[in-house]
Order: sequence, then C-alpha cells, then structure tokens
Amino acid sequence: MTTKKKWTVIPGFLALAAAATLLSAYSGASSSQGKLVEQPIKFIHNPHVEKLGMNCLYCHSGANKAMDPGNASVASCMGCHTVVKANGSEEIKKLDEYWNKKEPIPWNRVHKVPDYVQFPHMRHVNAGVTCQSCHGEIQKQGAAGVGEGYKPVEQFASLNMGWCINCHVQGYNAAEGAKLAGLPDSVVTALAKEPVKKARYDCAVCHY
Amino acid sequence: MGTIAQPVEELRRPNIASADVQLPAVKDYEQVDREIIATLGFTRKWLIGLSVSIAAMLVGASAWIYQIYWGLGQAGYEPPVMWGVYIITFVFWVGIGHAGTLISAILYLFRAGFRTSIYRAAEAMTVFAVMTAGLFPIIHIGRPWKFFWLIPYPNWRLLWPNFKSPLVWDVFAISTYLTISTTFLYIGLIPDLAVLRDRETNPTRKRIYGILSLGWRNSDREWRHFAKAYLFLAAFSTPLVLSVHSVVSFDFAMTLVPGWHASIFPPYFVAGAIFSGFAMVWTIAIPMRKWFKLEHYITLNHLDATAKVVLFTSMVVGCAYMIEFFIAWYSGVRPEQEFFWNRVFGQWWWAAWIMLLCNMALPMSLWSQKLRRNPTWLWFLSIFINIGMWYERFVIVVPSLSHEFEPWQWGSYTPSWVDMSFLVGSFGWFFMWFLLFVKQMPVMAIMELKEIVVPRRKHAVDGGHH
Amino acid sequence: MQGVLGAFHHLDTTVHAIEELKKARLGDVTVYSPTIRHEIDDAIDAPNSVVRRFTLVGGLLGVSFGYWISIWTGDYWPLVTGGKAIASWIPYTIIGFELMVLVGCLSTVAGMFINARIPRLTTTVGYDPRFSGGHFGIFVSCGADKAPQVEALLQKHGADEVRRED
Amino acid sequence: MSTKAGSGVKRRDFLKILGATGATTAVVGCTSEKVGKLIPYVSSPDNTVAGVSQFYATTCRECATGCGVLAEVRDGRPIKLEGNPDHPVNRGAICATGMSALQGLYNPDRFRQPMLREGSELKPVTWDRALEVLGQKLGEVKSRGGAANAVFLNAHETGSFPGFVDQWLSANDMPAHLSIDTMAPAATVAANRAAYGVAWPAIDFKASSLILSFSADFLDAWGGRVPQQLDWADARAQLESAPKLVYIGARRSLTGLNADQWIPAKPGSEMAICRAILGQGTAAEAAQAADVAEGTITALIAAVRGAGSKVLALCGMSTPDAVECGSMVAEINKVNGSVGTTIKPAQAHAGYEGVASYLELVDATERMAAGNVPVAFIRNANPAYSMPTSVGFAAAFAKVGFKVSFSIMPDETSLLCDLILPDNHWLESWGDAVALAGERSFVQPALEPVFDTRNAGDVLISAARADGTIASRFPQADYRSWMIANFEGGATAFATALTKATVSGSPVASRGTRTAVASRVSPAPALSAAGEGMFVVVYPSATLGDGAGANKPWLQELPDPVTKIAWQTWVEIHPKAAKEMGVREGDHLTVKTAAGEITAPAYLYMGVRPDTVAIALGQGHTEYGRFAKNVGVNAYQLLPSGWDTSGNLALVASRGTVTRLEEHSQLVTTEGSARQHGRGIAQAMMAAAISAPEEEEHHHDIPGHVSQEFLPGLKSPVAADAQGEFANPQSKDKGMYNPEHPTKAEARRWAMTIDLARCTGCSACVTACYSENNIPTVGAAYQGRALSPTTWDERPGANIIKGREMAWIRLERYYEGNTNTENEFSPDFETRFVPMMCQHCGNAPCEPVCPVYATYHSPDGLNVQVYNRCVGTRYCSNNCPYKVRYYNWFGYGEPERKQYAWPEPMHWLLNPDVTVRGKGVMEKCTFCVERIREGENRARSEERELNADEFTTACAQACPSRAIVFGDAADENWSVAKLAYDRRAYHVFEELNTYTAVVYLKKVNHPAPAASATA
Repeated sequence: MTTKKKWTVIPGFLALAAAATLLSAYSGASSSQGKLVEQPIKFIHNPHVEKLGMNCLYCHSGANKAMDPGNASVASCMGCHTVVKANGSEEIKKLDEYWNKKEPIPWNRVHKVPDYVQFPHMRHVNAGVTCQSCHGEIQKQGAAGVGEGYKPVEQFASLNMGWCINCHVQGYNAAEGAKLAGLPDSVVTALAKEPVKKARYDCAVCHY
Repeated sequence: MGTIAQPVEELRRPNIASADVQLPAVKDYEQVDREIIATLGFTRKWLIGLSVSIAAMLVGASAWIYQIYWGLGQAGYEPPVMWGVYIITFVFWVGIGHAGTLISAILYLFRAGFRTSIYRAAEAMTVFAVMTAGLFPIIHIGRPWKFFWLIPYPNWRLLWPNFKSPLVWDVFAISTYLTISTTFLYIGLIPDLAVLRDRETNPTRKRIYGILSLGWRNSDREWRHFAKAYLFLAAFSTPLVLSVHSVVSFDFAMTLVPGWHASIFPPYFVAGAIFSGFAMVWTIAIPMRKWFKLEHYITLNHLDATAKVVLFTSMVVGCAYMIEFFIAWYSGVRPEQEFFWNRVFGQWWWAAWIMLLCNMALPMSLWSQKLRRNPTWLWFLSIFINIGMWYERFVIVVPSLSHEFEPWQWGSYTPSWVDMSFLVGSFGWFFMWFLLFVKQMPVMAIMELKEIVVPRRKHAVDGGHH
Repeated sequence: MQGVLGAFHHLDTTVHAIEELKKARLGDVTVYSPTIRHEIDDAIDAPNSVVRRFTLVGGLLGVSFGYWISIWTGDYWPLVTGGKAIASWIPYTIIGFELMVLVGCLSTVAGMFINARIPRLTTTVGYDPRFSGGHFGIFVSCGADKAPQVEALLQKHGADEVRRED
Repeated sequence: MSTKAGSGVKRRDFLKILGATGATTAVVGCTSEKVGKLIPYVSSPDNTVAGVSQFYATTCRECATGCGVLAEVRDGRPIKLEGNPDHPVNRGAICATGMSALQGLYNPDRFRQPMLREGSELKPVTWDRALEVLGQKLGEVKSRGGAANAVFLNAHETGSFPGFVDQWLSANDMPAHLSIDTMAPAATVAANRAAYGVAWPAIDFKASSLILSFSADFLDAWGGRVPQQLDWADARAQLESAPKLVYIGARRSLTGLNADQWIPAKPGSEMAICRAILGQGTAAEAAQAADVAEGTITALIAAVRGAGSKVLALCGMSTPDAVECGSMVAEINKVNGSVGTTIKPAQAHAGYEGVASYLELVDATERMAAGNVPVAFIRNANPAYSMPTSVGFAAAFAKVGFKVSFSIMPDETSLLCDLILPDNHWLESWGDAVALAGERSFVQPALEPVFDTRNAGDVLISAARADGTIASRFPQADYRSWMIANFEGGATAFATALTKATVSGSPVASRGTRTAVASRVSPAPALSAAGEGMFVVVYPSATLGDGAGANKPWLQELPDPVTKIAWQTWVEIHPKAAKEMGVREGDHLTVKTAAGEITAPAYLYMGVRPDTVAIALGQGHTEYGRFAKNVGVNAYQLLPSGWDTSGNLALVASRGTVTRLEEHSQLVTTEGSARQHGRGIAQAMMAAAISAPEEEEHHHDIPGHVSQEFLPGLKSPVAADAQGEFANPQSKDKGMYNPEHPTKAEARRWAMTIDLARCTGCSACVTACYSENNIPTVGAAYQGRALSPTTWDERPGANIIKGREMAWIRLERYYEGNTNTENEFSPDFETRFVPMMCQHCGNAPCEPVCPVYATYHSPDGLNVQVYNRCVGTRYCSNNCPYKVRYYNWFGYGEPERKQYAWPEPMHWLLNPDVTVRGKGVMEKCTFCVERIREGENRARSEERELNADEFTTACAQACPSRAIVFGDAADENWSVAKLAYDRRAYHVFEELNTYTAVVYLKKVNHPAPAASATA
C-alpha cells in the first residue's frame, strides 16, 4: 500500500537536532575558549619568561598571596625598561608614554570568571597547580615577536564550571601541569607517582 | 471463535456504550457527519469572542514582559506570602485540566455512556487548561529565563535538578500530563480528521486535514490497533490523572506550613480538581450545545449524569474541608489551631466563606433532579463553582503563608494590577485556544457517536441492542 | 495495488460479504468502516493487536529510566538537602511513575503507528471517502484473474458500487 | 581642577588621581568590576596586594563618643567600618550610626565641588575661584571692621580642630566658634559638672546592684552608647548578681524596655520622686505627682536604701527642670555613697567638652536676625533644621552678609549659604579626637577624596596664607603638617601614633574662650501637672539621632529598635488613649503645641503614658539628599524655643492637643505580631531558676512541644542529620558526607550562640550585616513598585510596607504580659529581643524543596544559598519556619533599574567578596561564608589550621552587647562550642526537628526591684 517510507526521515531529523543541542550544551558551546583579545601594548611573555627566566610572580605578585593575581604596575615595568629599549621597539615606546603620562595601562581582560565566582588564586598556586594548567603554555606566548604572526594571550581553558569541577573531583594531575609548564622530565616523572590532589566541590567553596 | 456463524442481526454492543444514555434523535451516520461538520466555519459571534480572548491574552502577555523587565516586585507579593495569584491560578487551571482526561479515560474504562458526547470538548479543555497552567510556574519564578534548569539535561555545569523537590515532580507530572492528554486528544481525533478530510471541499483545508489525519483510512487493521492503543492510553491516563493533582498537592503537603502540611491533600485535591473540571465542562458545554444546536447530542440525561459526579465530588471536597478543621483541633498543635481559626474568622474570612458556600453549600441543590436537569441553573452553578474553586486555592495558599510559625513575620497580601492582568490573560489564552479549536475540529467524537448510533441494516430486526 | 473495491451501505450485508470472502480466499481483504463495529471485528477475526507489547516495554523502560536518572544524578553530585538520603526511593517513585506513563504512552502510540502503518502519505488507492461517512467498504487485493469473481461476490451481497483498482 | 556639576568622579579619573599623587592609599584594577579591563597600578604602594583588605585605624566622628574604628580598605576604597578592638572606648564594638558613616562618605548627594551663589542658584566653581571669593569677602569684612561679629558654627568635635579653628578665627580677629551638638545631653552635662565636676563621669554598671534611670537612655542616644552598652551587657551577664534597672519616665525607651521595672512617672514629676527618695518629701506626694501607685514609690525608696553604695542613679531628662532634677539624682548617688563606686568622676569621658549651649546659638541667631553678622561659617552643623522652628534660624541666617559652608552635605543650612567649600568626609581627613581625658586617637584618611573636596583645615590655611597680614601665623602648607608640627615627637612619632588606637596626650591648641551669653528671654516654664492637653515627649531617634543620620539609607532602613518603624515619623500613643479617641494604628494625628504643629500617623505603644504622646526627632528634612528629603516630619516644629536653667533646649517642655484626622497611612513597620503566641521564640527564665534543678522549668509553656531532651550537639534524634554525630568519635553515625575526603570540611560545624541576657535590641548587628553582605536598602521613595502602568508607589518605605525589607538579621521585639492594653494602662510588661537570622538547620526544611539545589547543606554545616543557581521559586522561603529568606523583588543591584540601591558612588562600599544579587533571586544569612573562606585561605597560606575564635561574623563583630558568638561547634576550643551547652541554651522551634546551628541562651529576668507590696 505504501510505496516509500519517506516518513522515517522526520524522526531522524528530530533526533539529530536533539543530539546537536545536547552536544552543544554539554561541550560548553557558550564558553569563550580560544578568545584572542587585542591589547593596548603587544606584550610578549616568551622573552620575559623563557629568555630571562623571570618568575610569574615577578609581575603577578598576588598569585600566591591573594584571590587576585594582580598585574605589574607601570613602575615595575619601567624598572627594567628605562634601560631595556630593545632597539627602539614601538611597544616599549608605548609603555614609555603611559609612564610619562602616569597612567595605568588599560589591559583587556582575557581570563575572566563571572562575578558570582570567587576564585582564590593563592589556594591553587600554593597547592602546586602550575599557571599553565589553566592559562596554557603562556611561556610560549609571543615567541613569534610583535610583528607578523603575533598572537596575543589566548583564553586557554573554557573556564566553564564543568571544567573547574572536573579537576576538583577527579583531582589535579601534577605531572601534566608540570609538563605544560615546561619543567624538566625528571620532575614530571617524579610527580607522576604522586597521588592526584582533590579539592572540595561544595558549591559554597566558590559561590557566595 | 464461532462468531462467523452468529446472525448479524443481533447487534453487538459498541465498546463504550452503556445503554443508559442514548441518542434517540440521531438516526444515522450521515446525520452525525452533517450536524457535527455544521458546527465548523467562522461566524461573527465567534470572531468577536476570539478577538476578546486574544485581547485578554495580550493583556497578560504585556504584563509578563513588564514583569520580566522590572522584577517580580510588580506583583502583589508581600513576604511572607511568597506565593500568590500565580500559584493559585496555576492550581486552578491544573484542576480544570482534570475533567477532560477523567472523562475520556476513566469513564472510558468504566464504560460510562454519557461520556461520548462530551469527552472531546472536555479533552480539548484539558489540553488548553494544562497549557495555561503550565505557563504559571514559569511566570511565577524570579528568573524565568532559567526555567530550563528544572529539566534534567546533560550540561557543562554537571548539575542536575533536585529530584526530591516537589517542584521537579511538578515539572514531570505536568509535562507528562500535557504530553499524554495532547496525545490522547490527537489519537482520538485522527478518525474524525479523516471524516473532515473526506467531507471537505476547500482544497487547502482538505490538504491540512489530510496531513493531520495521517492518511487514516478506516481500515480494519487501523481500527484494531487504534482500539488497543486507545485502551492502553486510557489505562495509563487513569492513574496519571490521579497522580497529577496529587503531585500538585505535594507542593503544599510536603512542606511544614500550617494549613499545607496535611496528608489528606492528595485525595482532597484530586476530588477538587474533578469537581472544578466538571464545572468548567458545564461552563463550556452548556452554551455550546445551545449555540451549536447539539441539544440532542448532549441531552438532559447527560447533564444529569455529570451533575451527579459534581454532587459527589462536592461532598468529598466538603468532607476534606471539615477533616482539616477536625485534625487541626484534634492535633493540639497550637500554630495549626491558630491558623485554622484564622482561616475562617481571620483576615480572609470572606474568602473561606466564599469557598464553603460555592463548593459545599450550593452544589447541594443537585440533590434535586429538577435542578440537575436545568441547564441554566447548572451553568450558573458552574460559574459559582469556578469562583469557589479559585478561592479554595486562595484560601490554601495565602492565609497559610501569611500566618506561619513565626508571629513576627505574619503578614498580609493584596494582589496588584499585574497579578490581575495575568489572571485575565490566562482566561484569554485558554479561550483563544478553545475557540480556535471548536471551529477547526469536531467538538464531538464523530467516530464514537457513530459507534452508538444504530447502523443501517438491510434486514433489520426490531429491537437491535435497545 | 491491484484489487477490487466494494462499497456497502448496510452493516449486515458487509458482514456477510466479509465472511464469504474469507471462505473464498480470493485475496487479502481490507474492510473499511466509519466506526468500530464488533460485528465486523468478529467477521474478520483478526489476531489480538501487538500494541500491548509496546506498552509493556515502554512502561518498563520509563520506570527504570525514572529511577535511574534520579538516583544517578543524586549520587553524581551528592548534595545533602534537609538531611535526607541522597537516593531517597520514595520521592523518586514519583519520577519513576511519571516516566513510566510518559514513555509507556508514547511507545503505545508508536506501536499503534507502526502496526497500523500510519502516517501514510496517500489514501487514494483502495479507498473511498464514503468510508469515513456512512458506507462500509471491502477491498480485496487480487489480480485481474480473480477480479470478476470478487466483483460478483460483492455484488451478490448488495454492494452499492463495485470498482476495480489498479 | 574643574568638574562639571552633577558629573561624578569617573573611575578612571579616580585611578589617575591616586596614581599621580602616590598617596599611602591607592587603587588597583577592577578586580570585581564587570568591565573587561585589568587596570594595574601606575606604581604600586607598599604592602598592598590587590584583592586583600588593609585596615586603617581611625576614629569615628559620627557622634561625640569617639570610638576607635578600623576602616577595611580594599583596592583603595573603604568597604566596611569595624570597631577597633584596641581602642579603650569601644573595645571592638561599633554601632549602626558609626558603620553608616560609609554611606555619608559615598553619599551620592554630597557636594561634589565648591559652589558659589549666583542669584538664587548655587553654581559649581573651581577651588581657585572659590578661594579667591573667600579671600575677597574676608578682606571686605575685615576692612569694614565686622570681623568681631563673625559667627563660626562647627559640628561638635574634640581634638585639635576646634583649637585650630579658634586660632584661625582669632588671627582674623573673629570670636571663637560655637561647637554645635544637638545630640549632647546638655542638661545631664550641666548637672554632672555641678555635682561631680566633670561633664561625663564613667559609669560602672558592673559595680552596681540597682540602677535608677530617670529617662537616661544609655542604650539609645544618651551619652556614649557603645561603651555604655558594652558595660551594661557585661554587668547583666552576671545573671543572678546582675544589676537591676528601674526606668523612670513617661515613655519607655529602648533602655526602658531593657529595664526590670518601669515607673511611668508623669513628665515633670521626677523631682518629686527624687525628693521622696532623698527623704525631702513623702512617698504619697511623689506618687500623686507622678501618677503612680504609692506602694511603688515606697518600694523604690526601700530598694534604694537597701542597695547602699551599689546604687547607680542616672538622669537623662530634658525637661525645663532637668538640671535641677539631675543635681538631685546626683545627690542620690552622693547620699548612698556610690560616687567613686558606680559613678567615677575620676575617669571622665571627654566627648562633651566644649559643646556650645543652645542659648549661645539662640544668641547668635538673634544677632543674625538683627543684621549684625557680616559673615558666617557653617561646618556640618545644621541649625536650619535642628533648632526649634520657632527660633527662626533660617530667616535670621538669611540676613547674614556672606555665608560660607564647609559642610559635606547639601543640608538645609548649607543650601542657604553663598559659598560652599565642601570639606572632606572624616574618612578622607586628617584629624584627632579626645574621647577619654588624656587619651588622643587619630583620624586618618582611608582613601583619597571621593569628590573634588578639600579638608576644611587646608582651606582655612590657604585662606590665611593668602592674606599677607596673617600668613606668617600659618607656616604649614596644610592641616596635616600643622598637626604634625603641633605633635610631640614630630613626624616620626606621628606616623607611629597613627597605627595605634590611642596615644596619651592632649591637643596642643586649645579652644578659644567664648563670651558668656546673658539670657534675654525667660527660660521655658516648668511642666505643670495641672495643665491642659497631653504631654508631648520629643526624643532623639536611636537610629537617626537628631536628623544627621537621615541621609544614610542604612539608618533609614534600620527599624527603630522600639517601634520597629523605618522611613517615617510616627506619633506614639497609648492604646487606651487611642481607643478613647477612636484612633486606629496609622490614623493621622495632629499634635499641636504653642510652638507649632505636626501631623503623623499614630503608633499604638503600650510603653507610653496614656496622657502622653511621644515623637522622635530625625525626619522631616526638606533638603539633605534624596534619602532624607521629604521623609516624615520634623518634630523640632513642635518645640517651644525655651530652655532649661543651663541654657539648653528642653525637648520635653510642652503640652499639646492631639486630634485625629480622617487620613490614614500604613506604618512602615517590620513588625508582624508583637506577641509570641506561646511559640517559644524568645524564651526567658527567672534569675533564681538558674541554679535551680533543671527539671523544674522545661518548655511547659509551648503547646504542642515535643518533649525531648535538649541536644545542643545539634544532632537530630529523628532524621539523619547531615553531619552525623561529629562530636563523638565513638559514634558510628558519621553523617552523610565522605569523612575520607582530603579536605576534612565535614569536621567542622559552624554555629552561633546568641545570649538574650546580653542582647539589648540595639540593632547594630543589622547594619553590620547590611554593610558586610551588600544587602540592598529598599525603602527609598524611588524604589517602590508600580501601582498602575503609569504611577509608582512613591511613599518612603513603600517596599517595607509590602514586607520586602532585606535584613538578613532582624531584631524581633516580643512583648509578654499586658494583654488588655486598650482598656487599661499597666507599666508591667516585659520585652524580649531576639536577633533572628538563618538558623542553618541541620535538617533544613528549605533545602529539599528547591528544585535546582540552589540551597543545600554544606559539609561544614552551612545552609548554603547559591545565588547564581537560584531560579526564584521562593519555595524555600515558604517552607522556612523562621522566615529568614529574602527575595530580590526588583533589580536592586542593577544600575539601569530605578530601584538600584547603590546610586553612584554608593556602590563603592560594596564588599567585593560577596556577590551582589540580581533580581529574582533568594538570599539570606550565610554565616558570613566569605569570612570563613577568607579565614581558611589565610590559614592555608600560612600552612596552619584555623585558630579558635580566629574570626567572626559581621554581626558578632559589631555587637556592642557581645551577645553573638560565632564559631566551630565541633571544635571545643572555640567559645561557641562551650556556650552551646549552656544551661540556658535552646533552639527556636525545636519541635520542628530542624536542628538549628543557632543556639539561643534564654533571657534572664529579675523580679521588679521596686515591686509594690500591694500590687
């Protein structure tokens, strides 16, 4: 009686749409992971960190003391850059301008959790979580210089709640964090033997 | 089976029909088709009614936009009365939504003959009432744009709803109920849609009915599975009907609020729902049978039968009222006692007395057969019952919350114009759907009417199944 | 589909025609009736519908999913509320029940659709609009060879109209 | 620097200013701002870590008490004021008024720059221009020889500034300034001076056994309320041996409600009672004059005699004979030998030194009215509002040649001025104060000025330096340098002193001497017992004072501790009198005295004599910013201009007629029912029962109470409590949490005890909570709801009338006894105050009903509310028996909505550690979870466990009664763990099996000390 079973297509489409919705919801489609933001000065982490071996805490001095990691004051930039001019780099000239005007540099935020999330940097840093675990291989940022191929700091992680919770519940894998941070292999292998560090996953740890 | 040898002259009883409610004025199948199809098509009065409903609906819709912009403070909430008109109206409409499925499912299983003529309208009423009710939980929450958090779906927060919360039960109960009653309505409609398709001359409408009827052909195979599916749907809907209002009553009964925390709530709410649902059926069906000239389908016998249901449920509800007072007295719990005293003689004494008058006293008139068979009286009574049942929910929600354990936080409540806009809007929304329905779809189940009409026979034997 | 279609105006003649057609075994018989009549059911004497199995399976699936999702999600992120057990089976019964009804009903409908072969895209072959009104119909699926025989049989039983379909 | 009128200081400008000036305080980036910017310092100040609070010790200037406060500064902005634990005056406690100073600092209606009158309008000008005009006008005045007639009205303060001003004035040949403090209990001060030789001797409640308070409202607004309350609560905490308080006055104030007995003496009859006590009159005469039972007076006399040197008699009256009466009260102390025991003149409080008398102010007004004053300076004093209208200050002031204001707020007086030179708020200023004689405490800026304002001292110095003739007398560039120059030890010692609560020593500069004023008008006539009409008792509000607090929404929102009314003026009338007049609560009453009349809604109060009406000061501003303007009525309009024998204004000086109007308004009250209906919320026991065997009193007054043993261990006997028997290592009940979890959070059980024997109902905790937890105030006239699509409810307190106040902690005030008040007047009723906040139930009814887990029980015992998860069903609130959940009906936290609670720059006081809740979200007490987390983080950073009593909640921190104790009940080292097992402990609604984490300790009642044998 029926010639073709065309109708089977309809539930097929419905199932596909439902699957797509669920997948996007689950994978955190609303996150801004991978966001690149132009900055007032094309800062490059790479020479500071890899070449000069500066510790992250030199500029982000609150990271092991406060909720907020903080950012270098213009004065502390000028501590070196009154001398270091990198062959008259345009970017350092911009820094000079801010310093001369006594104005702070209006950096654009890259990693931002919502206002209702209280994120204590020091608890994480002091627990041995490497910066790179959340911020990616920040030491490589700007390796290409400020010219062609310059890439500003990128939002490395999704910063979704699921992403946070995953680490709190499953535990922090110190070896992986160390690998991202570019620590020597001996350290990585040593850390791999350590048990993972778990944290509280109570809502009121972060939300209040 | 040896049925083949059975003389066909002895008509088998149809699935539904008990012999008690017959339609003597309906002679044959063609008459059913003709008279039911005659109810379709636009009329001036209908258009006016529809416009009024849409206007009322728009009042509610604009109130909603307004409320979302400013916040729920625009409603009349007055802590500690944190629930108000929205929840009252929600329970009211859920209650209304009980008659349809009760009639179509429970009475189907009980083989109550009077259901045939009224069940389609009642079922449509159910669907639209539940659609109306379903809006109110969303309207009433503070962040309606986050409503989907009540639904379990995998998400990147790794969070799920709290299945211990009566509100989540509500989500499940109401959405299941809406789905099932819509399905039930639609499944029953399929053969009738085929009738409309086959009688329709306008090609566009014919096409639409054609699509909606899913290619139904009245074949034996279709009927066989249809009958079985219908039976199971009815069997499932029966406990569902009872569960839905029980679950709604859990919203109250699961708390420890004096006046809410009562184990009698589920049966009490179900009875009340059936009571109010039947009243709403009258409100709709009595004018309809007159305007659509369907008095010989919905006969006085039908009304009489429904009136008996109303009388019975009224007594159940009244009994529940009395039991609440008794338990409060008997328990010796002071907050409970004070609350119930306050319910009847306190700030909202008038609401309690409206409730008692409309739901307990007036329906007692139905002991009189004369009044049971008087459509005008029944219609006015239905309006009183609707009002009474709205106030019943008012009496449950508002005075209880305003008079809880902590005397320092005793308060009052006055609905605002925004609350009232939603109440008006809910009626607009409901009647908009209902009016749209009655002019596009048969308000009575053609197929089931045909089932109880005596079929044409060449060699008829007098008596038939009478 | 090839066959012969007969339209009847009376229930008793339809029933007699069906009975005779079944005996004659001239081809698959499809009966159309505006409503359910047990006389016709009896004459066809078809096996019981399998829809009930769909119902059973659907209901069982629903109830198990209901309990499972509420217990699993509770346990997945164990937040204590009101000092109540994480997996409280009594409240979860409500979820189980509602999902049993929901899935049970939907699978019943699916069962009906699958078994009754709806939705179908066309009704034109072997169907007549009168069958949804006041007429009964009998369609016998048969080749041209048996068609005259069927026509004769149908006409004998008082069909209003008999026509061949192809 | 010029800023346009009305334009606020932009955040960026603010940053720039700070960076450029490199001040000790500076600002970092928007760590908590929504903008996607990350602003670093230009150069980072020492010891500052972004997002970590620093505390600056300074001294509160909101009243004369001079409490030491710590300003919690986060990223350059003070976000909270707390009591300085090292300060000898307030020992860590703080009152609501003090905490609300922040709202004065960040008040959106403050003068934002200097202004100059052009015609009828004040126009913004630059500082240069303003100073130029000032110099020019000063020159004119001096050249015309009018300097001697200049008037400088300064809001009263102690410390160096008064001396500095007088130096400046004398350099300009101007007379010494008048130090205005309308809140100072001037009659008491005068009587004290006469009797004890000091303005304010120390009061030792602990040493006393019987306290007689003649309207001495030492818990409301009389004297230094924080130190007095601390001492009072400590004394009362002695329970059985606590001093008993007899309150004598026509109106039962908050102090009166804390008394063990109230003798409702007629206003003006107190002298007769004193005479009877001193044996100079008979009890019968006194009883007749006071209209009380003779037996009561006889018993009172006996009680005073019996108490001997442990009597403490205090007089805080404000009647025309208040000074005489005060002297007689002092005589009672002397006769009983309690001077030196309970009253200690040797340890005087110095806060009221130098206050100008009301008579001096009247004299200045009269000179102004006569057109003799060429120039007047006003600094934060507001006589156009806070003087009896009948004096006619505003009209007189208008006749002054040139009027200069240094006030920070556009109040009634400043707006009459010609030149506005807005001073810095004290939180932006340098200064000092002398609270205790010989002890100096400093005021230092906690932030750079919010607006384009300048310290008045700096302005006066620049004015002087601009004038060649006197420039040499002011060699320092600014007031701070002047202070350092006058500080013993110089800059180094000064810097050290700043970090200390107090240093010994006195300001070098002393006040100038003022010429005595001769009385030209006769003083107010004494109140006669036989007069016509009702007694009109006007009293300073416990929350708003004499009106200075009215511009701060926290204080407006804080319900009056006695009447529980906010954002309104009310007339207190006894229910019996009201019934006779046919007055229902809220009916408008017109009170008319010889001086004027006011109309306000009636509040039926059984704590006022039936022949008396009482009205609080503080409201009825016609200016003073959006929060004060047009709220209530000004009771100063009722006051006759007469004064008492010390030349001070008598507030209780007249009789008036009271008439009922047809109008009715709803009272803006937070009170539901004032009776407990036997529900055991506020429980009490007799002092004698404390040592009695426990069985004797056990819940028998709670009907429906489930008889069970009190289990202070917070473990439920019925349901599975989430935390199991954490306190018992032997128990197998480990609760519902994973005890193996590495964080060990479930080992803690945060809990609180509230001692009702200490609590006075002062409500400081309420404001502390508002401040700490970013609770929006909702009562301002602009925050109401729509009454129709086109009209809004613009009544002040409209939301509170709708019960929508947001106080996470509220002070419930329940009455016991006196149920027939409308037919009978009886002074014998008891009042119980209960601070009520989220009880953090072990089996919380709110939790399981939430469909989205927005509220749940955390392993460390908190009932958590997750704002960002909340969808706003309000189901939790319905199911909360304590009704302590509050809902955001409007977008109080959304700047784009009209109900926004923190109009710029008020949002600067928001605590960045606490989420500002959006609309449609439920909120409630969190036990200051942000402080718990901060403490845990700190302990973790220092690699240690939390120390016992390491931190506490905001309410407990502020509480001047020390009634609230917070901590970990599962750790016996915390104080709370011991207190929870106190003999007096109980849970509210124990019968509901909620197993609360808040344990109340029963109030302790004492028999009336002067109970009449016949009564």
